[in-house]
Amino acid sequence: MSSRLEKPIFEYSVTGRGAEDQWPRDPGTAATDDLPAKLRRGKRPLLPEVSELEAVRHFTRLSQLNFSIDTHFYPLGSCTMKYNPKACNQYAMLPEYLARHPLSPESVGQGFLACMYELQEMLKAVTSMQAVALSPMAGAQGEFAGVAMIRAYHRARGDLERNEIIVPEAAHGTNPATATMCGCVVREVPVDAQGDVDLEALAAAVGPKTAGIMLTNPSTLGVFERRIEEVARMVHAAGGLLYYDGANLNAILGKVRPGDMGFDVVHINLHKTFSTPHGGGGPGAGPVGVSARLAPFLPVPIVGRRGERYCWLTERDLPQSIGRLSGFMGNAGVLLRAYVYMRMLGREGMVKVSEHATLNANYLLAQLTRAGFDAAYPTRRASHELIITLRRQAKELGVTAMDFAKRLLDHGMHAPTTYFPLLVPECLLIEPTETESKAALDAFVAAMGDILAEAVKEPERVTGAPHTMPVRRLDDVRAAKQLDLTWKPAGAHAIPSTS
Amino acid sequence: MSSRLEKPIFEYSVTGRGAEDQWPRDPGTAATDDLPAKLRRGKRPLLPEVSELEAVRHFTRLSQLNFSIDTHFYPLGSCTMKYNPKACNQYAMLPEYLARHPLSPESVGQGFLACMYELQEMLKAVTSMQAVALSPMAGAQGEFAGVAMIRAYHRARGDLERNEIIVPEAAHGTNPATATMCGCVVREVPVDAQGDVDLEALAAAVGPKTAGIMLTNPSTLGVFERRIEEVARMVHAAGGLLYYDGANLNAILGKVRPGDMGFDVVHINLHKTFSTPHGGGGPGAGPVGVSARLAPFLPVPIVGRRGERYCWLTERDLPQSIGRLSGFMGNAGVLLRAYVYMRMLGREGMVKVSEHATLNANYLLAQLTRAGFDAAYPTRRASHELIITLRRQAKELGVTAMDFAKRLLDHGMHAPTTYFPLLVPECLLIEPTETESKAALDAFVAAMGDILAEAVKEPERVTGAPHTMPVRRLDDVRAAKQLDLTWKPAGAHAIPSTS
Amino acid sequence: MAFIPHTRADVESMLAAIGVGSIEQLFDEIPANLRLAALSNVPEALSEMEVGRLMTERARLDGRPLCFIGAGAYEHHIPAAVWAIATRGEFYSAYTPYQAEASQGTLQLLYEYQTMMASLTGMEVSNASLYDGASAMGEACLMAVRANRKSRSRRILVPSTVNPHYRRTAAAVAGNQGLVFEELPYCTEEGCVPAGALARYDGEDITALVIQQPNFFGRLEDVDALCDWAHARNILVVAVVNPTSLALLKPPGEWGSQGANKGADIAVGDGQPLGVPLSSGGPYFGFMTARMEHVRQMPGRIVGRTLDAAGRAGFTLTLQAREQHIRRAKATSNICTNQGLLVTAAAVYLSLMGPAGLERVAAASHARTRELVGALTRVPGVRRLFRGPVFHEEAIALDRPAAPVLEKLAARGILAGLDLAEHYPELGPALLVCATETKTSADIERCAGALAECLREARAA
Amino acid sequence: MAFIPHTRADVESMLAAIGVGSIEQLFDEIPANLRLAALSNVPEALSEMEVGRLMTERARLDGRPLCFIGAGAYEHHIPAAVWAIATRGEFYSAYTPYQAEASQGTLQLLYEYQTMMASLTGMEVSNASLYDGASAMGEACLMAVRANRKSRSRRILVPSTVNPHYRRTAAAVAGNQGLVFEELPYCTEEGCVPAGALARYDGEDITALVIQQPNFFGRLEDVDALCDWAHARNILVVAVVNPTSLALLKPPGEWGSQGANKGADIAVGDGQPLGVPLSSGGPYFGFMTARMEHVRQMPGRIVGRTLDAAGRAGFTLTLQAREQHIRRAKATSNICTNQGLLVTAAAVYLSLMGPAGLERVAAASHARTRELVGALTRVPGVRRLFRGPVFHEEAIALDRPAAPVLEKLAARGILAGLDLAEHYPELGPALLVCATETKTSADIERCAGALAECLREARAA
Ligand SMILES: Cc1ncc(COP(=O)(O)O)c(C=O)c1O
Ligand SMILES: Cc1ncc(COP(=O)(O)O)c(C=O)c1O
Repeated sequence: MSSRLEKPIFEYSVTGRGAEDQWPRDPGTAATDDLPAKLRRGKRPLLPEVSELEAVRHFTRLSQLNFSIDTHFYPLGSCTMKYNPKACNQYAMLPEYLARHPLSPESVGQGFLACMYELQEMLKAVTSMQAVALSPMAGAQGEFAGVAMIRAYHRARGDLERNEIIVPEAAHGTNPATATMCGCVVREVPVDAQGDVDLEALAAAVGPKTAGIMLTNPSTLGVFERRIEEVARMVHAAGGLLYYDGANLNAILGKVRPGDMGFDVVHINLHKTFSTPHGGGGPGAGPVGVSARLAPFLPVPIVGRRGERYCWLTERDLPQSIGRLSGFMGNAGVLLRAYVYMRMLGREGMVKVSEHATLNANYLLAQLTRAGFDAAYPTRRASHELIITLRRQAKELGVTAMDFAKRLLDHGMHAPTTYFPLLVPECLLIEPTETESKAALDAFVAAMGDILAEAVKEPERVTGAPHTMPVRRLDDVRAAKQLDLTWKPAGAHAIPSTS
Repeated sequence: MSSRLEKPIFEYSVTGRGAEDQWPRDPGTAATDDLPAKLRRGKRPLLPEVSELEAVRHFTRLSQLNFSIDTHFYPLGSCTMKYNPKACNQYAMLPEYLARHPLSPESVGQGFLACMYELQEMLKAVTSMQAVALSPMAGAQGEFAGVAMIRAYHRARGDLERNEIIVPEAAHGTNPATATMCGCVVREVPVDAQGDVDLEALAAAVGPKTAGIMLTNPSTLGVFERRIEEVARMVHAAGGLLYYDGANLNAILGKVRPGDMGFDVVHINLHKTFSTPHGGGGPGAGPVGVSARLAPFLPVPIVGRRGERYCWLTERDLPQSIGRLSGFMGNAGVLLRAYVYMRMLGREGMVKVSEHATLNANYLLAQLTRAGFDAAYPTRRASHELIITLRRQAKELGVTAMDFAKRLLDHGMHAPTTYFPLLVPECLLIEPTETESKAALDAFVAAMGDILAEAVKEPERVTGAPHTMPVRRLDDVRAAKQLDLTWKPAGAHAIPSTS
Repeated sequence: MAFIPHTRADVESMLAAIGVGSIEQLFDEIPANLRLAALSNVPEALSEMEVGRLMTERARLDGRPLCFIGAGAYEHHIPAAVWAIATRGEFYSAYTPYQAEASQGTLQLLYEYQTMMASLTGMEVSNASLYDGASAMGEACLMAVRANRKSRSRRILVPSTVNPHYRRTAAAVAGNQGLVFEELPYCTEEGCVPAGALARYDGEDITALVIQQPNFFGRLEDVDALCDWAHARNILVVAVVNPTSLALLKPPGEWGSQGANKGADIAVGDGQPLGVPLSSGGPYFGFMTARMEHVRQMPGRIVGRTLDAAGRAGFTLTLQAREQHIRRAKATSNICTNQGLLVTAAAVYLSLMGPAGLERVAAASHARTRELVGALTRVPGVRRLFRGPVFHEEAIALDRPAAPVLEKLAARGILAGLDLAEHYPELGPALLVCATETKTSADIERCAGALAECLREARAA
Repeated sequence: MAFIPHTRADVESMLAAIGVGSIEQLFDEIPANLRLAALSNVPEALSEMEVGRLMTERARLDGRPLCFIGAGAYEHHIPAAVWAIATRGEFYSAYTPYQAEASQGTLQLLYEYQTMMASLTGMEVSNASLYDGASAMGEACLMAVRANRKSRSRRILVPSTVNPHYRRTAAAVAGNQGLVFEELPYCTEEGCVPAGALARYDGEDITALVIQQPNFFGRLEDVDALCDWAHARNILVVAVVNPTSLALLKPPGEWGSQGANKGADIAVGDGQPLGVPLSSGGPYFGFMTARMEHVRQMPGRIVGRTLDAAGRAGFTLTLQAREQHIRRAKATSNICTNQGLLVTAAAVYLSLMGPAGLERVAAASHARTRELVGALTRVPGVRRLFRGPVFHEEAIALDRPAAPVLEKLAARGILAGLDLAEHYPELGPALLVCATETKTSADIERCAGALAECLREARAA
């Protein structure tokens, strides 16, 4: 990573400059003389006026200010930061795929549709579901689709009171937020000391208002919910349905399937388990799979097959559908990347993924424990991720999980997820993924060990970290209080930019 | 640029590891049972055994240890480090172009051949030559082709004694080296205090043994050879031919043409004037253009046209050809990139290139002079590049051109060319190119000024530079004395690698 | 096949360190009866070479027809630099910038993007993206409900000239929270919201009015009048706009009469035209900008500039208390992963275009569409459907059913436009057509010529 | 159009700083009569969009036929990672690493590449590339002349089984320095250098013997015998090898009897098979490796490891005193710009393949070629041309003239092989055919079926 900050692109801008090779020929003012004056723009927008080289250089330099999988070990728990194969990008970006208009007739695009159809089939196979819709554009939208289907299902049965969604207290934030977006009320249930759902509390929570429960298994605590069958029985008995948050599917791919555990609906984060890139925040894709009873409610469109031809199934074919979640079919290009990846894994590769992701996590757990760290659930197997708690270190040395995280950056490693799940104090949620080598894991353990030693000898080095990043620790409080959300010409800023 | 060194890839290697997705299926030993045992390999070669992620991460990290045009101002004189448009790469890498076999029949590749034919035509137009061959793979090979043609020309006329090539003392090293490769003897002629060729010395040098003279104009001294017509007259009168080293064509593109100056043969560095990438050392392309009398000797193949069809012209069509310079047609992919670039420039753009390259160089010259630096040729216009001499600073402050060069790296700028041409003591040959902005030039002048001030106040900072690169100044003498040219397993090295 | 680096020896030493005898044992907490024997219905692994060949063959099967469909996704020129940069590993394979110090590249880029989008739409703040334009409209309606403290109705007026897929998406996204979308009819002669359509809502409690400009038919709505009407009644205005059009058209931030109340309250749209390939419908990105007063109701990530421990400027995610990972059930949205990489592409695109280039794109696209409509309406049996100004998209009427004609054209490699029958059957045989700067006069002539032939054939049959 | 950043105001202020009134004035040292009024024959500028469309249309015109031609350029699978990395701006747009401290990326990569190539060829040192395989053979002959102090003849023996283009190139590159290339005949039954061919040179002053393995026909020469014969007579051995083949075949460094004199002296070849696309013939790269004792006679760049001022390891160009920029007329070669970016691709390729993957590529290509030759020789009128072992390429004879048959196949999208008539007319109608791991059984069947038909037609006509 570069250590040299880069000034905002607007500070390269000079009025009248531009990357003219990119512009179409000027059609002249007559070309737009039919646009009424009162509907026209007055002042030009504040867009950079830079040469092509300036733009390329600026953004290339910016890129070097990032950690990424391609450059750093990135054990961010719950995020599955595994290698994103270059092939997935190259083949999804073949000119024909890029050029295809979403409203093209089905006759134009049988090749593309074949990929999408087969992707649906593979996702059904790995989740043990009866039908799949590809359109949700991320995990959270998959959750939305799932809970919306659960609601639609109850409504269609005339079961109008069911508006409660149960989530374990360790659930990812999107779970309760999704419930709210679907007009539901959230009921949290605690987990026990072993990380399993507290069944007594669950028994108390379920009832005639229960629409469903949202779970991920293995849970966000990095352990497998062992009594999942019991949970399913209880919720089903109460008339509720089970939603599977697929964010952790990497842990069990080909080993055990949500449908077989009793789930009625599942989303899959293709940008986690199926290795489409995270892109600095997205795009992702969150296809949903459902059991037969929810199939009529799937979001549209879906790819169907009539004889040898692939076709779109829409509202016409699924009149009870919860509707459309996007302008077209969702993140097609992401789906293509996942398709390429899944074909490269094949059925044998899928199992290898979960096995080695689990091996790596358990190895890290063993070695970190040896290095003096406390597992949050020391009696449990880790899934594809593990949690350590630095509660002891925080108390004894005054060095927090956040300090460890920042200091890891100085060791050239991205930090694990911090302070999630919140119920584990001073936690680091560590997910190495199956694509990291033993040497990379050993280096991580060594770095953690070094930081621990440093925390004893020279705690300010740790609490003052990072020291080798392009910026020192950033003031989040100030960011929220003195909002500076857009660049303004010199003088207008509270904070001058660094160049 | 990154400041973190990267260990050799062999140190990631573990026996039995590999990027298996890239391997074809194992055809089994029976597949090769026809290969006789005595012709087979015994020990496996030392190639890295790494995962795909390890390879990607390693090489991505390595890339961040480079300066490049895309990341840094790179005013390397004589090298024309201008912006390499991304379009040239994208369109040269369309799958059909990449897949075309060089021995495909002409019927397969009319699209590609059309590009090559038009490229030849454009190169003829900008050099004022009668015929062009595209096959030389870099400037030096273009020079070779040119001098070989000159020799072939004389031989064909029975003029067998002409084996002397005249070069000015400031010539690029490839010029004399080429003459030697062509079996010629080199005669150097001096330049005068103004940077022009010393005509008296030239008069003394030409004679019945003169095969030709190699010149670049503007010369490597960054000035235009004003008496070029006189030079041409003298050499032609003596029976010699004139070779134009096209490395500096960027300075005069569309303003004045080698053919019009009296040159008989010219090579063009497409990787300079026509902005194909330098790629960390290559590939380039050095097409040669010739006047009518040299046309029969051009290297083959050449693209011809018969009616509406493009075809190859080979030894059959040019029986006097100097022959082939490469296995196929030379660096086709580089030629495609140059073609795209030239079409984007168009006839108007070509002139703009030389005008702004010259403007930038003269501006730098003016501003550096103001900042206290000495122009090597203070009374002359700069061409697209300029030379300053730090002789005074070296004497007074003990800070050399090399020290300035190294210290510039700390300012985030690549160094100009140092110690070339050798006849200017402590020189920096600076070529900003037309794609750099005034702000970039001003920043360079400011950096030079800062270093000068530092050289006065704190010369060790300058002589000890660079300070912010991933390595400090490297010991070239040791490198040449204690040769370490390949990685060896741990222990076998004099120098342990840094990780 | 699974990108796993481990050798057998690695695995064995790791198992020993864990203290188990096999990988299998690591799964021993999973009830045995749930364990899967084998994955059926997943084909065997392909090597990269094999999958590459498969993908290449399928791509060739699909080809690249000449396309005059727009309807929310537009084929613009994409500079080679855009994806050369966006696919750099450091952008492509990074996560959401939670560790700000190790993510200044992404963060600064997002900040620059926010600046560009805010200015382009004439608004004060921008988020760092939503999924796409359609879902962004849904989020904007939810946001309007939160932001409009003066209304309790959750009633949203949506003209039927708004993209039908956007309307359906907004209903799906926001319907579960009790929002009621009421459709405003359009004038079948003008293809716009008629001034009169609003009168019947005077005095009613309405939360927001959605205005799409240009509307689905490419027609320009009287945004000033609509905006003024809404603001006079404490109704928030949600603008749905095409970002390219904003180089020429009045930005939402300036809709309506001048004064304190000037401009839409929230602007959304699809960023696809800004350097994002058509790619069968995604990934695109939804943008959202708003007045500063509403920033705390915004969904999605927002980047702010702040200081580091050494007092230097740096960038970080801010106002996270709006988001699901902090606020959970009370968050402004459930959105987590957004469309960051597309925003990267758009930031590069907008930097290469600048204000002048974007104007050219808009003007050239508009000019080409005029040329196209001119050429098509010279074909016997084809006429303009609506009167009044459009931007770079227009509806035309045919004298024969559209579907078979379009199929015939497709067989000739031409996608002549979108059949309006599905969403607007009342219009009779009609197409929505669009040409961008990527189309040449020859392309347009080819399309018009082929259409003439196909119509002739249809009449003959 | 010319990627120039200057505004009019920039230009004016710069001219003022220089003290001239116009850009034109900066050219006032150029004699007026030489100045050009306008460039004719160069078309007007195209925008990136326009040139992109042109290039795309021309590419489509060329298509992607099924190709069984080898003959020095081989269609292997290229991992997507190879060019994703090689086109990163930091590699793509850097210069030769003269400023070592700012070029450690390129330098370390070259050092790693040198290590891989030296090991692959079984030699001690490698340079950082030459232009291509053919010109590298020329350079190797020149190097042999410099290195062989015991010979004064400048005579080089070159079997006619060496790639004809390589022979011509070597003659063009080295001929001007008085090297004399003498052709060794081949055995028309075996397609190899017969043992007897050498006998007539016994006792003569020969500088070097070139051996290509596999030879142009794909046939395996008896390299041990050839090498021993040469070394026994103080003749240096220049090996020309296909790098892929070296995963299976004995590397040049081990040719000949064991002992002090073991192995070729110089090995060269074309690196194209190592991750470089066919691309109509280039850019490829020539590799050259040698015994350490000859390192000072090597042409081209060489990277060495050394220490920095702080005592840490780093990389730098070394032995520059061999090169033109230092030694000028006395340099080992005039080469300056080489093929660095292709070496970058090859280093990534070799890292992804490793020893096992490269072995698979070689074995799979060989297996496919056997399958191909089997299928083709089952076609009536087609037979093997030579007996004896080949590697992944073979010559076949047809019973009808090859050229018209090949043209017919090309029209069906199949390039069935190289017509040998141009270079080896004595062989009668014959093709050189090759299949790599990229070809499937279906491809091979398609080719064989089409060949059968075309031959049938030819016989019928
Ligand atoms: C456990 C869990 N659930 C849900 C999500 C939300 O998925 P997305 O970010 O794709 O919307 C995440 C993502 O971080 C997650 O880790
Ligand atoms: C003046 C001059 N001549 C010739 C050359 C040689 O060109 P190439 O490196 O393409 O072989 C160069 C390259 O640096 C040069 O600057």
